Amino acid sequence: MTPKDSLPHGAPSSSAARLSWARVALAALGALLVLFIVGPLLRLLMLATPGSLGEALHDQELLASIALTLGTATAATLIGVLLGVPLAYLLARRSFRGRRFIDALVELPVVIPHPVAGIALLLFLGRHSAIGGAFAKIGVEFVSHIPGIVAGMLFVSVPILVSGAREAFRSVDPRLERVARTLGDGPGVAFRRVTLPLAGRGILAAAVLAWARSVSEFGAIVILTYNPQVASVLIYDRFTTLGLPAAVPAALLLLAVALGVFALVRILQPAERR
Amino acid sequence: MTPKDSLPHGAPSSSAARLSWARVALAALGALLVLFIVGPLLRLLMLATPGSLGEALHDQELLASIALTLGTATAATLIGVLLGVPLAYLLARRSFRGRRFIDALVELPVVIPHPVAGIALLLFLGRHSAIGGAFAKIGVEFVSHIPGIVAGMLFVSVPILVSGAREAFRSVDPRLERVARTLGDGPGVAFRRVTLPLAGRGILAAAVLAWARSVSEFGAIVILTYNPQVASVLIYDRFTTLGLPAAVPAALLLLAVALGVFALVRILQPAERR
Amino acid sequence: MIRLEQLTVRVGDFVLRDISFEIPAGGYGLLIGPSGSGKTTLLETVAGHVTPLGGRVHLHGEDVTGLAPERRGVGFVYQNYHLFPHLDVGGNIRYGLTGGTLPAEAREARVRELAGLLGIEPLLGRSVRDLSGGEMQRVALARALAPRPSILLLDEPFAAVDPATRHMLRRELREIHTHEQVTVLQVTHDFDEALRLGDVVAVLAEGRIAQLGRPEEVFRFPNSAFVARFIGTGTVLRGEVTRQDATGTDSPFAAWLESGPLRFEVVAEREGTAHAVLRPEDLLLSRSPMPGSARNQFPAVVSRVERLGPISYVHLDAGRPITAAVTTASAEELGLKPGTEVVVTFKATAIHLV
Amino acid sequence: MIRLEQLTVRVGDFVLRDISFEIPAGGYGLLIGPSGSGKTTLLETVAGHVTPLGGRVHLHGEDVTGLAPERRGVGFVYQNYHLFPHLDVGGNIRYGLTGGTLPAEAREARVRELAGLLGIEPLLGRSVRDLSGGEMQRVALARALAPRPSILLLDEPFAAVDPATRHMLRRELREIHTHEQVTVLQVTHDFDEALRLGDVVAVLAEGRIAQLGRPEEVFRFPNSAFVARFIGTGTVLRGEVTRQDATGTDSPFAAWLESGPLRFEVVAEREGTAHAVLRPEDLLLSRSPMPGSARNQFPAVVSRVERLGPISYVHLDAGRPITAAVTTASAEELGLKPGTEVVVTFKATAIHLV
Repeated sequence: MTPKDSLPHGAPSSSAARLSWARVALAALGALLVLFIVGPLLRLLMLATPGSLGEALHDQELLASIALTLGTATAATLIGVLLGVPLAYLLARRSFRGRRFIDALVELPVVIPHPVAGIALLLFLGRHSAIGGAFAKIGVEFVSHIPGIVAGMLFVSVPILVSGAREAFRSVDPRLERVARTLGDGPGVAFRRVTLPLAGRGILAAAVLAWARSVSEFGAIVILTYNPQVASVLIYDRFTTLGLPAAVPAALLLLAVALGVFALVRILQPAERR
Repeated sequence: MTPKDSLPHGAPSSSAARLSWARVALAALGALLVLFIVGPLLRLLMLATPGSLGEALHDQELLASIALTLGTATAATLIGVLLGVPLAYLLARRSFRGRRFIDALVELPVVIPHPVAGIALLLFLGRHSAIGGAFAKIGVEFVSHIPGIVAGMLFVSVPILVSGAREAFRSVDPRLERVARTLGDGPGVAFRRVTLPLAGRGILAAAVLAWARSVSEFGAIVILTYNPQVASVLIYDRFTTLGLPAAVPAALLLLAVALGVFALVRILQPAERR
Repeated sequence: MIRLEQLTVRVGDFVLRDISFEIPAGGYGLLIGPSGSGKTTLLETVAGHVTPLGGRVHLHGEDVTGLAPERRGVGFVYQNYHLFPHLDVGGNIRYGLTGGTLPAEAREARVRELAGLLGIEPLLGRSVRDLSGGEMQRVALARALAPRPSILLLDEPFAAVDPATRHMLRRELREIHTHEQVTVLQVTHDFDEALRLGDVVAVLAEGRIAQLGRPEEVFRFPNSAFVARFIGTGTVLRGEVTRQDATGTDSPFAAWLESGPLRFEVVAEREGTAHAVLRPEDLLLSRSPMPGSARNQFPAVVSRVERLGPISYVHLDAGRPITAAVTTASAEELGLKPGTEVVVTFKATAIHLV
Repeated sequence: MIRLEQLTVRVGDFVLRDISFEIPAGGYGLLIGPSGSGKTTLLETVAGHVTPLGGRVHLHGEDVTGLAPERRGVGFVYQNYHLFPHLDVGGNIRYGLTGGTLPAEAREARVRELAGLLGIEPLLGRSVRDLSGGEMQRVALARALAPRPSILLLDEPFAAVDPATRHMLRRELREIHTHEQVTVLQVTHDFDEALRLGDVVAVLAEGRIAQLGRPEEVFRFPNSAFVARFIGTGTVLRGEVTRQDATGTDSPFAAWLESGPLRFEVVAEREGTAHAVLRPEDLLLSRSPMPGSARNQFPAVVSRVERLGPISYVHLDAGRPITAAVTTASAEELGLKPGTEVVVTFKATAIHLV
């Protein structure tokens, strides 16, 4: 028996043809999904006539709402960076008891239904709770006030910020920091000269994405602070009280902001593996 | 000159003390953030008395709403897996023109404010649009019907599903498939015997997370299909019409579902790097 | 049998061109070249994972250029083994047998035969995650050999193991090559490997095959300075060749090679710039000039003595750095140490011009 | 000077225990052991990145066990270089100079000096991403040396480069060691490296230092079968030692070692089970028995001849597999090929018992 001869030797062309049919089918399924994402957004963008945009740009209430949205999102992102980047560094670099548990906790808001998050924050930060009461004494009110918007945004954007910053730190080999140490740097200096420059882009991308997530939040905010209205609440409010056509100009403007931010994130994110 | 002698030789204890102060400060900032995530959820869970839970479990409207939510989330996830896993495989394994662009498009829903997504889907799938009209002819209506819920859930869960499955495929070295090929497997068989078993856990984790994201969606659904009410819409509805205490039992039940799913995802996800 | 005909293959940003060689059935071929010279991609082309831009691949007498990998009858062992992590050791070895029509008993017999041949029987039920490098290498070999391929492709199989394990694996591979009557093409960056294992060696440089031949041939007669340096044949000196007599006789002719302060008698085939390869073992060292005027002799100073067990490499300064190899015993007899003045002697025919 | 005193270090799941050795100021020490034996972690402990569970680290005469890495005056070169990707070549080398009080001109002079020493001047403005392995290694060396450390720690510095580059780098490292008057501790898994470079070598096995000494000493007198096998000294045979005479004289005494069908005369210090190390170069081969009865002689059959340039390794079957080294010339003279019957001769004193 010569086992070499028993190998099946089919015509290569038939095999190649079968292969490419399978590939076309896979690609078609994928294309459907891409269409389902892009189609609705393009449909909305097609309504961007000079008229509708002009209307939006002269709508003082809408512009004030967008300014409020951008301002609160920026505040939520800054607080998130201040508290989240150190946490991300500890999660990426130190091993301590409960690290995996905290890793998990930080991702938790992803699965919490947004109105549930709003209700939980309302209970936690309301005037009758211990923490809400303490803040009220120093003049900070959450419910139906701007800090409530920031709290809702922070709650939903923490997972994006912390996991993004953690991965950015993880992508920097700790041995680079060790090399810097043997070259005379103390731990803080090595962090500033090596780790931060290398992780910086990734952290910035995570912060921009967290900012975009803050801008896009609706369910938690609508429960905490319906008024003053952020842009997504305003759009919902107009949709329910005035109907679809009244909501379109605001939706277009907010979509444009979202797309711009998204392009920025894509530019900031490190080039992908081939 | 002996440069060795000019090296600073401080007392190690002072350096260690400084280091640990910095670490305590970092840990404190991180702990604040963790508290901000955990506090509101614990506050809500503390309301889980036998009374409130019993009330929730005998509330037929709430139970029907949760059943609707779980059913539509399951449908959205199955459609997402059918269309998204092949796309994820192509994005992970093939290089083609526009791959990076499609990579980006698939992530787009993350930054779209949810009411804006709802309005875009309403325009795309409404009876007056080409696609909505075509579906209406075969008896499928989206707006104010169950398919609208599924569409909203699918739109927001696509990024989680596709990027999760893509990373799962990427974590399998393509050379393993090549080895299987030289051992006699055709491309489909090698995929089934090697790539799928190895990526399966990661894909399953992505699907469960996408399912959880579907369950948690509110902003897009509330615009597309207010009635029949999914759980998050029901909670919002009760909160606005009946007040906070009426919304708590439903919120508790939904939170329990979310936490259960989250635990499942954590178990499924591959162990993290140290 | 493996025959590559003018193969052109894209490797990342550059291209391998005009790759042609043949390994007869049952032969052991080595492909040697620096890291990043595209050796792995070339193997993947032979296996059918990579489609060449041009040229043909013939295996066991057939043109397989368009054939899918699973129809080529090749076994492939990657440098990092790439064992299937979801299968145990036995499952890995059995993998290539389960697709065919082989009865279960024959399958198990084959698995046990290979495990016995490679000494990994006790590992069969173990997870592949707990294996040492040498064990993983043996499992990867057994897995590749199980379906009785007529061709075995090995990608730097010894790069990731200890020298001691490497010795053993080399011996086992030789035995397997005989036992399984398989044609082997192995990729390496280590010329020692070629000398120990290969029947045929192809040296890859700058995207082409720089030299092809039996390992001893290539070692003794490198055809370029690159090959000579890469395989570590010895000192390579650049110089000018001039004829000793003005008559236009046909080649080869007696000539002088001048390289800086050094002037040697050589046998050349053309005048002009050339590289002279001085093999360390062709250089004789003595403390005083040796009789006989027909030889090349010049003084040198020892700069360092490198003892490698039975043999010592003596690094000399003779205006140019030159390395000689002597037995450790004679190095001690001559009392060689840094600063020792010695006379270097060698025959004109011992210089290989490239 | 580097002195480790009974150092205990956790390495992943296992522990290195009782690691003690000393490298004098300006010395060149090598730490050798199989992959995964914790060599890198030990280096990181010396540098201060890893805190030992017990024991002391002394550098240049001082106990630095509790000192931060930046205060120890050590340079560290990792196996994969770990150049700073956000800095160019010059920026990498300059890194360790910018923290101190050195004026800018002195800094630039030092960068140029090192770049000159290592032949990387043309690279100074280049990005570190485009460098070859050998170039990266030189940059990493220059970066580590720039602040004039008194200690240089090297983690398998030649593992990732071609043999040709490895030769050059080894030579350069020797020169740097002299030029910079630095104490070096290098980690390797290759005993050849130890023979070529080291003053002191420590062999790591199973979490302890198995042997410590000058490389030639360790090579000639390995103190355990593990060390002998690992450094590739030659054949290791396990057997039983019995005295030749029944008298209870003090050690050493003449004895017999029996290992399967073989029986040798040896010089032993105790009876019982022992491993005999037969160095390939101590075995004489001939076609017929040689005169003189006091020697160990037995017949063997050649199973394979391995030519490695000037020297050939002859693998023999004498009931047990045994390897002899002869010059390639004498292998040819004797006409050695598989199947040739030869007589193996060696002196009792040439057998090293462990």
